[in-house]
Amino acid sequence: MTPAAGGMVNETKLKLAVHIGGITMKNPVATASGTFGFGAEYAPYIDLNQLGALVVKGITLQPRAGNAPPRLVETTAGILNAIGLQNPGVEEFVDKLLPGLAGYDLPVIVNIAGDTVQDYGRLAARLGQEKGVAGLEVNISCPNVKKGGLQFGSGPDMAAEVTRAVKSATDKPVIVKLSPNVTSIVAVAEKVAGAGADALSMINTLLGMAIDIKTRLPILGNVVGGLSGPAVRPVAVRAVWQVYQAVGLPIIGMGGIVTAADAIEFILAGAGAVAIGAANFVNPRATMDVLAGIKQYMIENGVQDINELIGAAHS
Amino acid sequence: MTPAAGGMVNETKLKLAVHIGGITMKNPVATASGTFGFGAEYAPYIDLNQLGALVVKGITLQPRAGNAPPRLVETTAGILNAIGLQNPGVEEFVDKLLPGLAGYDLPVIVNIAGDTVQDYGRLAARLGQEKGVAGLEVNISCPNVKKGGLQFGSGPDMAAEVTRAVKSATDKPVIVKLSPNVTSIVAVAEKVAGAGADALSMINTLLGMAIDIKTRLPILGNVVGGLSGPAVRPVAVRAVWQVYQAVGLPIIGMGGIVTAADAIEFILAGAGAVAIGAANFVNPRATMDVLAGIKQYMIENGVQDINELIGAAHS
Amino acid sequence: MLITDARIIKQEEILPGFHRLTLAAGEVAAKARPGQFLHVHCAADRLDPFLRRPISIHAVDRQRGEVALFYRVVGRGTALLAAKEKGDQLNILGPLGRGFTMPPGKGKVAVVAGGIGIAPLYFLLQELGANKISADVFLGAATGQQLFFGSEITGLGHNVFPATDDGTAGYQGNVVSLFARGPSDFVYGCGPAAMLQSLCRVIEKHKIRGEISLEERMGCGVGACLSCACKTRGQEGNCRYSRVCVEGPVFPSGEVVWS
Amino acid sequence: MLITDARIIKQEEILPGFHRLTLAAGEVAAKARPGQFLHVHCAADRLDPFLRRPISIHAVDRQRGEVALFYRVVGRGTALLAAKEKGDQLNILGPLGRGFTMPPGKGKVAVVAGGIGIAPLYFLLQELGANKISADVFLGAATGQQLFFGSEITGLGHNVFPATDDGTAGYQGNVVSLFARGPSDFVYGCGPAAMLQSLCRVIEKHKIRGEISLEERMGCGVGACLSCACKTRGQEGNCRYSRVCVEGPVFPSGEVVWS
Ligand SMILES: Cc1cc2nc3c(=O)[nH]c(=O)nc-3n(C[C@H](O)[C@H](O)[C@H](O)COP(=O)(O)OP(=O)(O)OC[C@H]3O[C@@H](n4cnc5c(N)ncnc54)[C@H](O)[C@@H]3O)c2cc1C
Ligand SMILES: Cc1cc2nc3c(=O)[nH]c(=O)nc-3n(C[C@H](O)[C@H](O)[C@H](O)COP(=O)(O)OP(=O)(O)OC[C@H]3O[C@@H](n4cnc5c(N)ncnc54)[C@H](O)[C@@H]3O)c2cc1C
Ligand SMILES: Cc1cc2nc3c(=O)[nH]c(=O)nc-3n(C[C@H](O)[C@H](O)[C@H](O)COP(=O)(O)O)c2cc1C
Ligand SMILES: Cc1cc2nc3c(=O)[nH]c(=O)nc-3n(C[C@H](O)[C@H](O)[C@H](O)COP(=O)(O)O)c2cc1C
Ligand code: FES
Ligand code: FES
Repeated sequence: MTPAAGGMVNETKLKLAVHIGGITMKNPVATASGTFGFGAEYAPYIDLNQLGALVVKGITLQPRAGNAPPRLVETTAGILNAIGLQNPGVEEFVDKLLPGLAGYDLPVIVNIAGDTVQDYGRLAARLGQEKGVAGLEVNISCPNVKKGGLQFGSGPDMAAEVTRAVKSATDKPVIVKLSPNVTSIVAVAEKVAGAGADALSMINTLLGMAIDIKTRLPILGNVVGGLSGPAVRPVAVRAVWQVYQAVGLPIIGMGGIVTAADAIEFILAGAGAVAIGAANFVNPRATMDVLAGIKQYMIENGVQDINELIGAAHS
Repeated sequence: MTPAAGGMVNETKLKLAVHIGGITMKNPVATASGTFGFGAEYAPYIDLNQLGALVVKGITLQPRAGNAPPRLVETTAGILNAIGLQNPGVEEFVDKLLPGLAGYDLPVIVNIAGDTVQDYGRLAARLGQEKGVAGLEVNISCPNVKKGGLQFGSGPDMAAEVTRAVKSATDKPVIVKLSPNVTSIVAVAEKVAGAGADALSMINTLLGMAIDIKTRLPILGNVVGGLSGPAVRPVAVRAVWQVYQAVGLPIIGMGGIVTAADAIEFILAGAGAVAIGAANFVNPRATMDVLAGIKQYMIENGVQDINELIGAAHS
Repeated sequence: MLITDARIIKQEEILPGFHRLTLAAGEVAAKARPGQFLHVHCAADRLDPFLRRPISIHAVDRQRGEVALFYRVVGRGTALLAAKEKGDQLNILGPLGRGFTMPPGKGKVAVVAGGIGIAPLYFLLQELGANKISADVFLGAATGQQLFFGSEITGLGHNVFPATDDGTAGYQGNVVSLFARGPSDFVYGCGPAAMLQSLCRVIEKHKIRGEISLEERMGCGVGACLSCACKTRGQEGNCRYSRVCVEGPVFPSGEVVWS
Repeated sequence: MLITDARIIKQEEILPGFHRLTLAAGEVAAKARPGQFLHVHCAADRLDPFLRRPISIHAVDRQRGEVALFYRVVGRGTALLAAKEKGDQLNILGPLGRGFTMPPGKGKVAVVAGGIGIAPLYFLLQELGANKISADVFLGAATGQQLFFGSEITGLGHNVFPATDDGTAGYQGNVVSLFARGPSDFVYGCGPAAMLQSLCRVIEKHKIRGEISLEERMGCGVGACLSCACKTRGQEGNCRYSRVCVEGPVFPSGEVVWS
């Protein structure tokens, strides 16, 4: 497809809304789970109402203490993290954190993780009762926990089983978050789609590690961690491209997005929405800057509706 | 293991030689296949005799034209390449290129790739006859060709089959080069070890892509390409770490090595030798600078023999 | 909680590798409390290094709307910071974190600084001085040259007790040992982890109270990423990971669980 | 084939976005042939951008041991290059590649430059001038302002024929059309791919000969990585990928296969 010839675009009428498996986002820019806390942390810096969606930190049935520090190490143009899903557990989340988000006009997507397939089902059932929850993002791809996590995301059948457990426990839209640490992300995506997922998000972090040559020991408390940030963007764009081509589900694309140009690359590859992760750490207004840049690109390139750009690089 | 207390090291007697599956390297610094041509290209910049080993560009049975350009695109702290195994074929390699290397005092390792398991066997048989070949590096992990390549590296059983075909066709040391684009690099490594590989090398490039937001099309002629350079180092170090822990074979570690500190990180993770890839493009003397830095580290840290450092981060 | 492009007014290399940087940042100066930090974008024009770097607020001049940082060059981020010049802009996030509290009673106040640990304590000493509280300041360093700001601290109305590892100035030995000779009622500390741990032991042994400022690798600096975990003990004695960037960097000495 | 840390003698912004950079690099000046290029490390202190950037040798002063580059700022690498100042060091690799050959006979010589394509051709014109060969130089640009070095080229003994897209100077229209009105016996060309392709068509149509300088994304610059592939036709008409960095950047016009 050749780009439109920068024509007539009515700036005030730009169509930015996108639909991700039953969730309507007023614009395609979301936050990536675990990088934006529960929203409040960034409320001093941006108007949360301007976000397309808020995806909160991964939630488990029971509270989790997380991994021993160090939990973060900077690598070349990226970061390795091994937080280990520290979170207050679903009950405290529902009691203390969710109500604070009720005042905002934006879909709240809750990222969930479990040790067992049953855990996922229970979390979905519990959160499915909450009006304040717009959808669930099923984290089957966390590389930083001993049990569960990545193990659910690396086998297509296991991924499908988790998806089914979640789907059968709730009517809320279910977004399954895929791991790049697999031989074929398409194979996992296909099975997950077959199991009833409403949408997919990708990528979670790449499994990596760093060693301190002075102490001669791994730096992270957890030894291995998850790589994210600009370094991984080409891998993430490829994942979105491949899955878009093979599977009909809407995709939330993420991995290394810093600028609007990066976000547009994901959208052209097939992402219906994008999520900003590590870039928030550097620029607390990253989501807003990306959104502004997307609008500018649309105006400059004569794109009235963002949906015209989704997957447009598949000629 | 705690580091030695920077003690008595006799600088002139530093022991740098390492043994990689029957190949003795006078020092642990090799070149990564495809990034150093056939050696001659860099002879104006460094004394090839100072290299631990020369690993040449991937060779196939028949000549290959390679992929349509663009074949390279820079990404954040990395590069995507999609050369497509352009090479003159094994016969021309043996006739025209190999003789030129006979004058150098260093092991020449030939990287081989095929469309079929039989191709690998034939290449091994043909190159096995050549005195100038110290060993074979079996490329079952090239993401840039339509047939073969990655397909052989992503299934443990297929990888083992290729390994057996090569081993039964030659007595030369066989190094199998693993792909990071798999769910479990350890599973592949174990099968390959079981099939008789003498050593392993890792990592080949990560599958990635980039899209031009102006043209709205993939940049590479081949659409997808292989990511390498500093961006991928944490993934590569993790791969070496995991495989070292699980498999007893010597490892040539690579992926994003630019400095001696990077190389030492790989050695501590378990690499018996390292290979320098994309960094050669930026600094044609990268191999020599890395080697000098390794020596300096050994002196400063009281390490007489480089072999003491191999895998030392596994406490 | 501001994002500011602050102009650099002064960049001084006090000793090789030790820099003091003064910024024009009126709002930050007005808001900042001792012990808080700024999350500094050392190289806003590049993606590598990627993250911001946490640096304590070292001194504040509210009248002039100036904020100073005192930092040691240890890696890429601080090297890039040191390369900045007067007139350059520096993007800062903050003031962030929970700072020091004022001493609870009328007892004797001590301040124990190890090396670059003086950075946040100096701002505290400014505030104590402004509140007419005079502290005993135990300044530890590797060598005499690195005993920073001794005369300025005296000028703020405090007593300085130097200690150096090599004995080139003051007491020869560990600054905590010097402090331990006659501990006060309330202690503030900042310095290397090992020093803080031994300081906490002294505090506990003498059943006094204190506050220490901790460091941990940071991502966001605003409490969102849970990177900067530090093990702490809650009211009921149960352990959990607190965020150095939000619950700290200053913690009551008794809360910190050393591993 | 040298790696040199060359000192920058001059950095001139000739027009916004168009820079001429002069380097002290005696050995390079002595070796360089017109059409060759340098592989420039625009930011040796960082890993992003990672790769070197190929830039043609624009002018050489062998007496003074100076080499000049002429470049347009189009992205990160060239922006970093433009930020460098007199006195800074620039790490360069080269001279690299196969340059232009001298005209084969006594026929009429033309030089066709599109935009920044004048960069390598200027050095060629210096050499032609030194060999007492006078060329017709067709200078194309978007607008009159961007017709660079016209008077210098006349000073070297050549005839300049300008063409601009907007007609603000010389012929209004495409520089290849201007050239096509009276083609010469031997042509040298450099410029955007589309322009070179149409130049090659004219060359073929008039059965004359020529050499053109191509661009392709480069990794190593020394022939090792096979990144810079360009489709060419061999003696026997068979196609293959040649390396722009070694077999080029200058190719006989008939060898290039356009897609
Ligand atoms: C709340 C807080 C306040 C601080 N205040 C000051 C201050 O006022 N002055 C000052 O000089 N420094 C201060 N620091 C430390 C400062 O943040 C680090 O020195 C700086 O981030 C190092 O960045 P770099 O890029 O120069 O080094 P890097 O290249 O990132 O690292 C250099 C070395 O330090 C290690 N390292 C880096 N960050 C940390 C960390 N957070 N914890 C442990 N090891 C680490 C690395 O592994 C490496 O060995 C503070 C830290 C925190 C958390
Ligand atoms: C042999 C040779 C000689 C050259 N001589 C000159 C010269 O004398 N003066 C001059 O101004 N330029 C010259 N160039 C072009 C110059 O190398 C590029 O403009 C430069 O690499 C761009 O780097 P950047 O980091 O500024 O841009 P980037 O950020 O890398 O890219 C900017 C834009 O240019 C595109 N791009 C980058 N490199 C290439 C490429 N090789 N081919 C096609 N598109 C590309 C990118 O996709 C992007 O759209 C030459 C190129 C070659 C191969
Ligand atoms: C500190 C940190 C914590 C994260 N926590 C979670 C999490 O709880 N659940 C999850 O699904 N992904 C988590 N992620 C992954 C991100 O949501 C995202 O997939 C990844 O970081 C890639 O995006 P980025 O490159 O923009 O950071 C975390 C990432 C980081 C950096
Ligand atoms: C341009 C280029 C060509 C390559 N060609 C080959 C090849 O022919 N065979 C192979 O096994 N690996 C090939 N590789 C992969 C490298 O050998 C190496 O595994 C990878 O680049 C990671 O190392 P680096 O990050 O240091 O570049 C190639 C890499 C690059 C960048
Ligand atoms: S640095 Fe992110 S929570 Fe503290
Ligand atoms: S750039 Fe590497 S072969 Fe030309």
